[in-house]
Amino acid sequence: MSIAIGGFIGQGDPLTLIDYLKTMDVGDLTVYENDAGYRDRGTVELVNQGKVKKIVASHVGTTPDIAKAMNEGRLEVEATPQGTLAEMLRCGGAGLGGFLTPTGIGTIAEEGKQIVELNGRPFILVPAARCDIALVRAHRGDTWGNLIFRGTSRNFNVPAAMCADYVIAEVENLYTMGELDPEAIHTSGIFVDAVVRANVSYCTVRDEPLEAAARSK
Amino acid sequence: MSIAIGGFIGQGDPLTLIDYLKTMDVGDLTVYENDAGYRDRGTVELVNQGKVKKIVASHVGTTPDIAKAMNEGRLEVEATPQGTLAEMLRCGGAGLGGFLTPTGIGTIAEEGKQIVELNGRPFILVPAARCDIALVRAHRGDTWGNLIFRGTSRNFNVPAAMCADYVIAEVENLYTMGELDPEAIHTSGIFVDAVVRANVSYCTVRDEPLEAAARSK
Amino acid sequence: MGNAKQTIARRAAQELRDGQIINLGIGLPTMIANYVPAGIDVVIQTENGGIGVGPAPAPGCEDRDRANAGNQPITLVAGGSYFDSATSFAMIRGGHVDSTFLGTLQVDEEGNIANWIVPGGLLAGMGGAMDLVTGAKIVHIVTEHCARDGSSKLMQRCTFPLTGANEADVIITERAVLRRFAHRGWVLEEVAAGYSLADIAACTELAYTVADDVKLDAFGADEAAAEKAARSVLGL
Amino acid sequence: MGNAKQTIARRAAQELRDGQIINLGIGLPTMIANYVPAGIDVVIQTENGGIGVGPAPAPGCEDRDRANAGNQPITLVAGGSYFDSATSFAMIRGGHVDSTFLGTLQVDEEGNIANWIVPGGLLAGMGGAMDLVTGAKIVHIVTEHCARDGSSKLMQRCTFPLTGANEADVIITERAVLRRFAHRGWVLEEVAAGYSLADIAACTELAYTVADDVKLDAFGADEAAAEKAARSVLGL
Repeated sequence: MSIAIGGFIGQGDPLTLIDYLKTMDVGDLTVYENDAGYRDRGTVELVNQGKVKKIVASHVGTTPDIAKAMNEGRLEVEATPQGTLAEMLRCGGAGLGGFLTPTGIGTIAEEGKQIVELNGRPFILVPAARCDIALVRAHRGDTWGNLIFRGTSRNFNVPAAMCADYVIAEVENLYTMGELDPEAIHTSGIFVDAVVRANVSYCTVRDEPLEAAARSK
Repeated sequence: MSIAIGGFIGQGDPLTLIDYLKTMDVGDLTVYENDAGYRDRGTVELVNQGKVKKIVASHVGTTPDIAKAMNEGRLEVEATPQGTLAEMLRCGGAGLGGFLTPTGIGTIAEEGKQIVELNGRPFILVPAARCDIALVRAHRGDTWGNLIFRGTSRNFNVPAAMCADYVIAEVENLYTMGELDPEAIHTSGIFVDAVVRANVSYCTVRDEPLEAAARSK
Repeated sequence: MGNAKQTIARRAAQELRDGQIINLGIGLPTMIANYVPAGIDVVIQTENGGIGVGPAPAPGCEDRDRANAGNQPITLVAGGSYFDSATSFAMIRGGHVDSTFLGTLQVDEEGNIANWIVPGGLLAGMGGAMDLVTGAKIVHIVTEHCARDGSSKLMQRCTFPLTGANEADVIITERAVLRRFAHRGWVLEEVAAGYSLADIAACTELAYTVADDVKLDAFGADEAAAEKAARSVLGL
Repeated sequence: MGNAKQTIARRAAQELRDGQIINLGIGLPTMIANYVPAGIDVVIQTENGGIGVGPAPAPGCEDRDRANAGNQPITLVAGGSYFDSATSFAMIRGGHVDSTFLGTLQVDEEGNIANWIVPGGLLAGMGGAMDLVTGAKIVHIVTEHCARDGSSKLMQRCTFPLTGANEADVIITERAVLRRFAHRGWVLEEVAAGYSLADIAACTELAYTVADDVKLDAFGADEAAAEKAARSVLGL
């Protein structure tokens, strides 16, 4: 089963839903997410429970346990450029088969990928990612699933909310339909299948950044 | 020279900028736009002036003069599915080389295009459209080029504003920086190079729809 | 046949399921919104960038920036919102729209649809129709059964340039309802009041089988009665 | 070399042009924001979804939902805004970001950059770096000239997996500034205070030519003086 998860090293991570997933008897998950969470919180917890087979991410340096899981052969990590990952999810949600990106030409991001030349310039053909489930978090949401994010917690929550057959959003503030400004909706309820109240918080920026996070880009 | 123009059969058409273009000594334009305007107003005026060589559009039925120009060999029209056109512009703005769409498989939209099969399913490989200039219209804008649209006038203005090397926005209401809500910006000023005040209005929905528009989809 | 469009729109509305997200083409399909059955709530998407389309505004209350893809003034219901064209077609192509209703020039045995151009006719363009037939989960063709010259629009093989290949799921005309299944092909499920199985066979070129439980006089009785009354008044 | 990072950040800030849109990598590149010259206004984009990044918030005023890609708290200046990751990388890949400043492990003669993984080391991931070096109009490599083991980071040919091929435009170290031109390759334009042309040659593996108007003692004088003073105090 494939799951797309929104958030960015803690910012906007759907921790209520991840906590719920921790209590479920599931396994063999393939996770599409920018990262595995922050420190010991987030998707890394599912990895430590042995629920995750593979993670497709741009960076897993903010969760030290991921390295351990990889080293011990318990987890496969597919490193993907951040922009490529965001576009894979958006394309999956948009019914496109894939896209051509110049990012990663001449690097290992090419490996196993088809190269297409257009006007003399090479591009990597990246297949779209369509997932079974997506978990996202928003600051505000209404009962139909319209979502409004806050600040930099918008991030991967928008493309993740598009790409799955069943999309669950946890919202910090739940509104009835008509209370949110129709001009200011970031994600239309058309993409969202279920809405729950967020009951845990995430906390990132008051901590010192991890050494690993500071070292790498 | 290629120009992307926002708007949708009148809704949100950048008529101030089109009026200005009418006074300029330019020609051989290739226009990327959903349509050619509404009745006798919009890009159709540039066509009637002989400034446009080709238009890439999803529908030109709302401007009867376009049919005349085509018949007389004065204009080439490349009919493109509406979703494909929107994505061509977005991809051009996003630095992607192109995308794979299932739309138009088995139709003349395939003609001259490469077909790519992924997981046994055929897709049309559509190259991105990167334009020299884009003209768009917004309801509100600030001096840096942040734009907020109104209602269904958002339409092609968003992808058009992304896809060009030089993007000019006409705005109905001009604000200083900081007056627009940073959470509610539809198009970031990063995409916009110049902002002018809109000085003409467009009017669509109070008219009876054209027969041609009503007949076709 | 003055009531044919109403018959079609009324019957088409019976296809709606509660909670569905639908897109209605310009013209006849737009009329379907007038016949949504009681107790059924659907969400209408318009491909130029709105969702939650509600009733038309009162005269004088039209708003230049609230229109559908046919430039008709609209309102939005509570929970509706606006978006750009790239996002709109992400919805449509991505399978987030449950059902679309489109008129057509021709539809054929393989589910091919031709509704955007007549060879030799003026090019208008396909608009959003190619994306809609590709992306919507269910594609309903709502059309008069025959063209103006009396020929069947339900053809063996489309002769006009296609809008989509193998995409039509349901055909609703003023005379019949046919549904297409993967292995059986087109199945005639309903015949309208005033028509017999033989009538349908006579005006339908595409091959179909008749459902075991085909319903006769299934719909259109009101319109047929109204028509009969009108004819009788006129002494026809 | 305690002041090397400051020297690099200060010199790198001299590359900024008024009105530019820039993206700063995590760590040393982020320090460049502290040295923006008077009269120069730049707009800082952060790839996790913000533009118009301003000064860090006052202690106690940090906001969980206002952070940069390194999870450090940020503020936005007037005119700034937030967006999602797909839009953010549309900006970056699409050439809308004028300039990016990134640290590196290695950079070579052909402008190849290797900054995301050491073979045999732990995989962290390339984050947004591959998109940034591909999409930004000017790619500045800001790095100490040599690795901890004393070997040059400015190599003939990168040995680590690449972040981008043929993408580096400018290298700024605490010792020198080199700029790459299409036909001439790398050109040494500036040498920092405390270093000679011979010093640079000795610690640089990639081939370069020396600009006719190469500037000696071009930057770093303050830091060199401070360092000298510190050494003298320590009796070194």
